[in-house]
Amino acid sequence: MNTGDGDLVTATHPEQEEMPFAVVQGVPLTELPKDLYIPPDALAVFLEETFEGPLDLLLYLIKRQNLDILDIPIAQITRQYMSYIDLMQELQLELAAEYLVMAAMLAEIKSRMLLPRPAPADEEEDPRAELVRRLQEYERYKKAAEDLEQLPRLERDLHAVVVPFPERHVSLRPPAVTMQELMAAFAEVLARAELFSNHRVRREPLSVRERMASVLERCRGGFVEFTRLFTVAEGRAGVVVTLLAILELLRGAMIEMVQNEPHGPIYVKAVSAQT
Amino acid sequence: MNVEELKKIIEAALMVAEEPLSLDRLEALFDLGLGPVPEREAIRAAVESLQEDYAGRGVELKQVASGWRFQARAEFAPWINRLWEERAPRYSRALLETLAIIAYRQPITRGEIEDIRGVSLAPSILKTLTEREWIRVAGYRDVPGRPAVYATTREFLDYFNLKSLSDLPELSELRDIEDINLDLFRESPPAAGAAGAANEAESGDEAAPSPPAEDDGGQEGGAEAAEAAK
Amino acid sequence: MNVEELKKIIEAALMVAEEPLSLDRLEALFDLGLGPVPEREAIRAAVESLQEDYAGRGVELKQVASGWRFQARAEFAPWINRLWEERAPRYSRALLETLAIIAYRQPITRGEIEDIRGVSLAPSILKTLTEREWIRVAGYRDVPGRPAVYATTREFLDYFNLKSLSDLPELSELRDIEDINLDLFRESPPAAGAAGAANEAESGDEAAPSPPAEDDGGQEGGAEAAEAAK
Repeated sequence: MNTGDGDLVTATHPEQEEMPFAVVQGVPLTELPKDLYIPPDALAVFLEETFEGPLDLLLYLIKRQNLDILDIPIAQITRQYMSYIDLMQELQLELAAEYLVMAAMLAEIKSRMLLPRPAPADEEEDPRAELVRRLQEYERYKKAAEDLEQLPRLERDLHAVVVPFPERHVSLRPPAVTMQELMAAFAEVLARAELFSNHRVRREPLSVRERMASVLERCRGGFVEFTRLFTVAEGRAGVVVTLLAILELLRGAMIEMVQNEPHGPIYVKAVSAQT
Repeated sequence: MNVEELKKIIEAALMVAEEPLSLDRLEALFDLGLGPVPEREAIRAAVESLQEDYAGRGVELKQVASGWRFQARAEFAPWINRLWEERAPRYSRALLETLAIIAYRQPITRGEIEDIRGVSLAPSILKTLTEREWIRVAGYRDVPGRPAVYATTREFLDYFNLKSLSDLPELSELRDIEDINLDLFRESPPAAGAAGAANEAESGDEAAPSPPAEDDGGQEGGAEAAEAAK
Repeated sequence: MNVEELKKIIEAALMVAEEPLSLDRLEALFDLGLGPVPEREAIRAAVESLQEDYAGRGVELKQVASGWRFQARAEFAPWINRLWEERAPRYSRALLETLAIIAYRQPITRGEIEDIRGVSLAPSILKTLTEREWIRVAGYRDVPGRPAVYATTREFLDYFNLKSLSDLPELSELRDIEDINLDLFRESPPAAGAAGAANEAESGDEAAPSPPAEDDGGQEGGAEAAEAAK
């Protein structure tokens, strides 16, 4: 059978008799808790390292007595809490201010619970509600921290495989360039050269420029017959472009043309570094 | 490149790399300009096939937050740890609690962490966590003082062998004080047993209304009132 | 401890150790005070069995002077080394301008590029562009000094995802860009392209080496040598 929570008549509940922290009603706690009867130096370390703050200490007090966190007997817990605070002060431990703030909060809750009972219809909140919420909130992260500690982790439980690679060397990857960057760069050149304002340089159709490059490429290996540079399938426009390209190349002295006999075939050859 | 070759290259790369490799990074290895890059699906299949190959071995291929990594199985840690003189670092409860709060409640300010823990936070804790690259400043909250908000990193997940935050152990449920249906000022509150309530907390159920059969509430209520009167 | 377990522990230890492990060190791993330490011969047999297991895999178990170690096979160097690849610094504005001038005004001599830009050209720029295989010496102009003329390559077109030079943006479009964006570009040159650049790097690197059908290699080689000699 379940025991009622928040019950202070501890003698009626066998499991609470087993608790070293059982407090007999009405008898003020003047002694050190029995389970803390250890040398004062060790006790100091114990207290400092055991509790992560007032919430942690309260949780400890509650858990030691199997009390339900939702229905803590506030007077009892307050008394026990204060005995710890006294103990810590007696041992001249540096007591974080938060412990004293909590002591004040407990006293405040206790006093509110002494107030006369309001009408039954009154929906007044349990004065302990805020404390209970905080205790629970802290408790779940305390538990989460314990779970985290249990997770297998690198260095302690797991070790990453890193095998050497004898042929290791660091290479350099060339940077990327976008068309926008390229165009921005060119736009700046044009602006600087004031090409647009003066119209000193006529803008040429790109297709002629491109054809110049391809004609040049085709006649790099040696003489190519002039007519073979044209692709009839490209139609009139294509042929004209090729012709313009050849003329432009001639003008720029990048190709040379030879004709061995009048009306004989014309040969085209790129100017080369040799000769 | 055939499947076997693909697998071998991926195996070698994963073992040589100092950090977990994502599929993106694995894919980039093949982008040599020497021919077609393997399909992403082929790479994924190779990784999974490797994972099976190593199923019964001393090391395993594990997927963590930032990718895949080979690691020695946890069960062999007692032997493996003898390779190093130094013990793995231990972390204080304060640090682990802070880390847990950030992990579950991110993004969160220092003040909010302190509220939850009920104590002020030693500056060294956030510093240590940041230096370990487990947490980072994820932004600033637009309130007076513009406090930094902290979040966990991928390195945190990698270190704790997790793929994502949702792989963290579940947070225990909060129960509402109203749920126990206990009216402080009533003569005979329906008793919700302490042990029962504790069990419910374990299973995460909504605290059930107390069984109507149990009728020793009167006495308890009286005791409560007596205590409250002191 | 059975043979299989022994093998797994040795496998895990060899994989995570930072240095080769001798049989002595492997033996020491088992000295946990939890039971009999395996025979040295059993350890040696386990190591040799592991060596066989990994015979056809991406890593191999090798005996070196100070013991045994796993290492990735050298034949995978082209792929593995990409793990540590570093990105070269971005190209200079001068280089981009030179490339743009060559693209739009090809074939063009170095002197003509300098005329347009109004400054002399650092030799490293044409060298870098040539090494990147974006430009080549397309021929020589028959004027005093016989200067080389430069043109862009097929790799250039591939990289910028163009079918032919006529797909280059029209100069009139350039003027618009100049009108609208020039200041913008000046303020933050790479901003516009930053995201795109990454994408293009991915696809762009697939640029294949020039098709072997193009057999002007001999002459080109000679021409480049001549250019380099100047």
